[in-house]
Amino acid sequence: MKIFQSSKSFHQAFWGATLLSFIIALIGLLVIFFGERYHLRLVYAAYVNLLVVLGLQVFMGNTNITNLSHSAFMGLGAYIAAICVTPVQIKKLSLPDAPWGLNTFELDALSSALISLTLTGFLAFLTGLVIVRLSGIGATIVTIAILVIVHSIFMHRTDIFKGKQAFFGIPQVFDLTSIIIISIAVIFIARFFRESKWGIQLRASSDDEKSADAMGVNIFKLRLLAWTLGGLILALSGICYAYYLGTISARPFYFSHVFLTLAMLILGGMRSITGAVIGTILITFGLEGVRFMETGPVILGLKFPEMLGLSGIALGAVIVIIMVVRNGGLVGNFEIEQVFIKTRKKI
Amino acid sequence: MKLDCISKNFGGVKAVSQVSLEIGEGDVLGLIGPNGAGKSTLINLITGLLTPDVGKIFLSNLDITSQKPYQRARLGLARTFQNLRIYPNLSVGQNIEVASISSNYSSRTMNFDLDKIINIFDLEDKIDLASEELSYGHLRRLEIVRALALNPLVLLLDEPAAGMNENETKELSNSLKWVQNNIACAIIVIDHDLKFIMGVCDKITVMNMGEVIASGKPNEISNNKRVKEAYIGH
Amino acid sequence: MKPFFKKISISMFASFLAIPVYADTIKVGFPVPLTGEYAPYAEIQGAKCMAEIINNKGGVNGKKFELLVQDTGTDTQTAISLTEKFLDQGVVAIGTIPFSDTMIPVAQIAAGYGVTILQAQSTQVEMHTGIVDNFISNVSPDPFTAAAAAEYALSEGVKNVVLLTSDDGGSWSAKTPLWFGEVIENGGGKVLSKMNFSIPTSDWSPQIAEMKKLSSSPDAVYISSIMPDVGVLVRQMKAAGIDAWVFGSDGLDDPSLDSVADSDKSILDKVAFGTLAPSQPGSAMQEFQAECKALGMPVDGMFPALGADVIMALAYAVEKTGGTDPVAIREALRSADSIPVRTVESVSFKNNKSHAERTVPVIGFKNGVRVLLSNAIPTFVPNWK
Amino acid sequence: MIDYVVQQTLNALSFGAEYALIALGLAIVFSIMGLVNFAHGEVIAIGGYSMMVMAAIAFKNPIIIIVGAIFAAVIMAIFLERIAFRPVRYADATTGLLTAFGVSLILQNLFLLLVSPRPIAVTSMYFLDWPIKLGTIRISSLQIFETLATLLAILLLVLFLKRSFLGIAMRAASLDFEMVRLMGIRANRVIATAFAISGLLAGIAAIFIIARRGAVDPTLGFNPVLKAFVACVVGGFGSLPGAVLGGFLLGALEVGMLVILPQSYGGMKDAFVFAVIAIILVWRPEGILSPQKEKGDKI
Repeated sequence: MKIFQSSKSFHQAFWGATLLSFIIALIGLLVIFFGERYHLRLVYAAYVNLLVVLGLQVFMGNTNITNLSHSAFMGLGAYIAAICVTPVQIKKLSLPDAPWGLNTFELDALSSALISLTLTGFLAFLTGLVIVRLSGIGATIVTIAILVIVHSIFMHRTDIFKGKQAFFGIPQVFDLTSIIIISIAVIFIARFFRESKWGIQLRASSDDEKSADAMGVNIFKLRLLAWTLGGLILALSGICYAYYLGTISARPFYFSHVFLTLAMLILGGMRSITGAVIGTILITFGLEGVRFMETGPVILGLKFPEMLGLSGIALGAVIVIIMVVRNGGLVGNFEIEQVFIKTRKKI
Repeated sequence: MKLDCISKNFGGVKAVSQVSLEIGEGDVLGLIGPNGAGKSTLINLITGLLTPDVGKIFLSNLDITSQKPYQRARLGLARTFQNLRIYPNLSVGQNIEVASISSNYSSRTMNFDLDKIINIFDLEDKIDLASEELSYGHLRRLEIVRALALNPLVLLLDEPAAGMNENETKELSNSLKWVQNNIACAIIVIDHDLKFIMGVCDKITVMNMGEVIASGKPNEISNNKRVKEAYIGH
Repeated sequence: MKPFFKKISISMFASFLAIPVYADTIKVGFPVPLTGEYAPYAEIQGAKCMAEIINNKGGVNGKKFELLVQDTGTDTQTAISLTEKFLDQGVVAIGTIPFSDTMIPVAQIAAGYGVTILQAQSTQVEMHTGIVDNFISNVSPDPFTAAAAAEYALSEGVKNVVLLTSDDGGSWSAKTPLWFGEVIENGGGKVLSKMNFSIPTSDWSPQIAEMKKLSSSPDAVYISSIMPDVGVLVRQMKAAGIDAWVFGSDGLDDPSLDSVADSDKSILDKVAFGTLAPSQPGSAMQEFQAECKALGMPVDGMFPALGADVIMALAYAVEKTGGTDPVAIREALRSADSIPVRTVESVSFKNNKSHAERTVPVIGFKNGVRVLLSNAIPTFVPNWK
Repeated sequence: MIDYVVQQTLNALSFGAEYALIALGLAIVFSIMGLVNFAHGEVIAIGGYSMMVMAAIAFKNPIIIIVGAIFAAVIMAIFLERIAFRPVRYADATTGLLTAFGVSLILQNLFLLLVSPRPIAVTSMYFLDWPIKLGTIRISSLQIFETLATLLAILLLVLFLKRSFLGIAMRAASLDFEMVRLMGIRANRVIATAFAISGLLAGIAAIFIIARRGAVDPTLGFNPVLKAFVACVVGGFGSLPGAVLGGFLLGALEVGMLVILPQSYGGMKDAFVFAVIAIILVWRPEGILSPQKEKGDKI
């Protein structure tokens, strides 16, 4: 089966993904060699967010439908993998009342990840059947409903998910090197999807639904495909989160994380993979700076006041300014390879 | 393609009433009529954006009345839009690709060279531009090329010459002639520019108030009394 | 862990995050939520003030306290990376948010450095089940506050109780009511019903309608939740004509509860809560808050005030060991019979290793003013381990 | 048993009244300019904070406080329109929604920065709340006030939209904005009026919320608006009767879930409520009372 309609699409996708991978790997390597130990953790968290943003981009960027349920799918990925991989003796302690024998088995990390991807992907497919039938705001509402429902289940089936308490004892499987490799793989997947025949048709339908319909685009099927693929990437991000942190709870998979990652995608420009990557990098570094200011530091002998909430204000301001000034984000439709290969004059 | 007595009402108003048409490969049918005559509605009914209240639509003897627009497009019904509907965030080339991807889902083989058409319609050197950068005339052409990329059996052009100057209209006529001679498909053209229609069509159907009031060769139509009445008023 | 070369430190973040490092201080790391959902815990307020008080007196053995504070925004990942940062800067102890999803990974990382998590307000039972060894809580776990409240309730003749539970606050809001019920039943009382609620709840009328439907009217309702929700509950119960006690946990220990009595002085007469430290007028905590206010470092409420105890306990251990070796400090804390702190007279970690043995006060109201109803170590504590 | 049913029905009614009040504020803005104004919650919070400020500078007269809070909310709503929403007036719904989310985030954190992350007691509205005995049923005066205020607000709004020039212009604008502009009515005036009305409704909602909670905190408005938003959607986007219907339906659903669900599942109330919402949307993607659009041939 043909994935790309033209070899030009393939070349763009390939070189674009390669260049982004290079940047991503470079940042990772710089931190590995020059960073302090705690930087590794900050950067790992940033890579997890990058995966989330890419997963979000695959659906939002190609369909222009706002998704607010992404953190829920990340959470599902994290929990399912965690339940499978955590050793039995720890589960006896942490999940004494787990139903269906969940605390009586343990699997290796790879099988756990595969099970998590399969189940989350299946759930994404099922919810996708509903989402793709709705348009615009209606679809967004249902994504909010999904977020609330999943969070509610995490919170109240404490026998399985522990709610706000810690689900602990997940073995540490990944390190920074692993997530760099995974990030690169996902960049390729997302970029290839964008330039693939499905991606091009989907983007056409996001520009003009009626016209795409009249041009033979099966919008339902393609949206469902993008939604499910996005769900799989989000599940992967959750697995990466759990496999490094060792302890998870329902708390991180809710509105504040939704807005953080959404701001990352919007800032860079949701229609482009380059935008997704740039947005993640800018917000990650920017927030570190803002957080430093928040606590009232002394800079050049000058004592700044404590300004709690500054990071939230900054995040909100990023969203508003981008929406008002530059709807397509910083880069719009631009992809990184266009700096080098002059295939298009200006997009 | 055949339309069998199709009708559509909007809140009691008869937009299209008992229209039957038949058109075959190589035909160029002009569809004219005053504003509100139901021409665009008819096109929307044919392509599936609207469903008829009564009547059936056949394409190559296949009943497609209940097919969705994208299915009809894959079966070979291609169209352009009265108001331009180009994908602004895709390049010119990608705009065309959207349709040629769909044509891959069809079992019909492409009997013409798409690159040749791109050349004929003067888009070759603009293929990598953002579609927003094209001039109005080129956007109109892009819509036609995009529709042709579907490898159509029937090509429906909804006011292709609207907003064009005399020169551009002339070029468009020539391009359509080329299409007629080189691509095995039927063409239906809607336009207000009677000179343009008379020039490209070998058959014309006139609609008024949702009904077909006349049908025939261009010279027959221009002498038809009912047509004159419809245009000038009683 | 990958190799890293600290010395070649043109680090990418250095310009953002550098914190001046002074020699020979007692460094305590606080990767804490200054913003976000858990910002109200704010133990850092009390810790900062207490550090200032001790430093003003010349420090401990000539060493001054240096608190390394950075906001986590209530995010676990950030808390963990900041912990690692503070550990690399040589802290003797870490204080973090009182929730196990953060405390466990933070403790696991600190364990590698021999550093202890010394938490000012953590009542979560999960931390004491042996998952980590380097964790010490400055207060008693939830079963103790529940038991203290229940013992007082029994002494007031309470028999029939309704328990309001919620999963939104972890075991603190889900299990504490059940422990209260256990002590009540142990004392001959009866649990009439368990009802569920969510945090936040700003209208309790459906639950109150349920209470009125019960065959016999309750003498007391127990809830472990936060303000302003509980304030609404108290007022709506009164309005609905349910004349029952409202007992609660430390979540009620918020200055905004007192304002519920603004228009009706008697409305809080049958409200009481088992809490972490006495907070009525004239208590040590109130004195401490006044002292801090005078220093220009306001400490608002009990949770922030408890941060002072952490600093006092560390000061004791530093003095005892004569140094800042984190392992020695933990040993010193766990072997002491009695450690002087600020909110109560003293605490001891000798018997329990991971949480303080201290008196559990029950606070009530007279005419809208807080009074100390009882203050003892409860005699019957449900089995919670 | 009858008492219990009546009691819970009244509860559902007052829950619904609050949602309807807030949902109306969302719907009126949506109907005019297609904006899903998530920052509506912060307009409510402004009402709460202004009460806090007024109480602190020793305004004791409740009338002054009520009028002041409503005034503050109206000013805030108009201000937000001018500053944040005017630039995205003609953008698509998604852009508007995200802008509103951003504004909401900024305001919440400004409250946190300028006031406090913790709840601050505001007890000046307690006087609205006293028990009323109706036979064997006791209800709170607040529930009655709230339901009545909502009904009154709906009535006045209907009168305004039907009788006043500006109201008629607004109704026309919700059908076809361009036409109203062509008639020479300034778009700014119509939209500012819509925001002012939404601010007014938010101010009224703020009074009842504060009267019950007795405290204000930065996220005061977020949850109610999330629910009201859902109510709006269920009722039908931009349909004012739909917003009211959706609000009361949601109130009934919430209380119903608390009553019907076994206590061990009580915590899952939100999950069930949102699942029902999702099902309604799948059944009727445009909401229950959505204005049916005439599909012409201008596709």
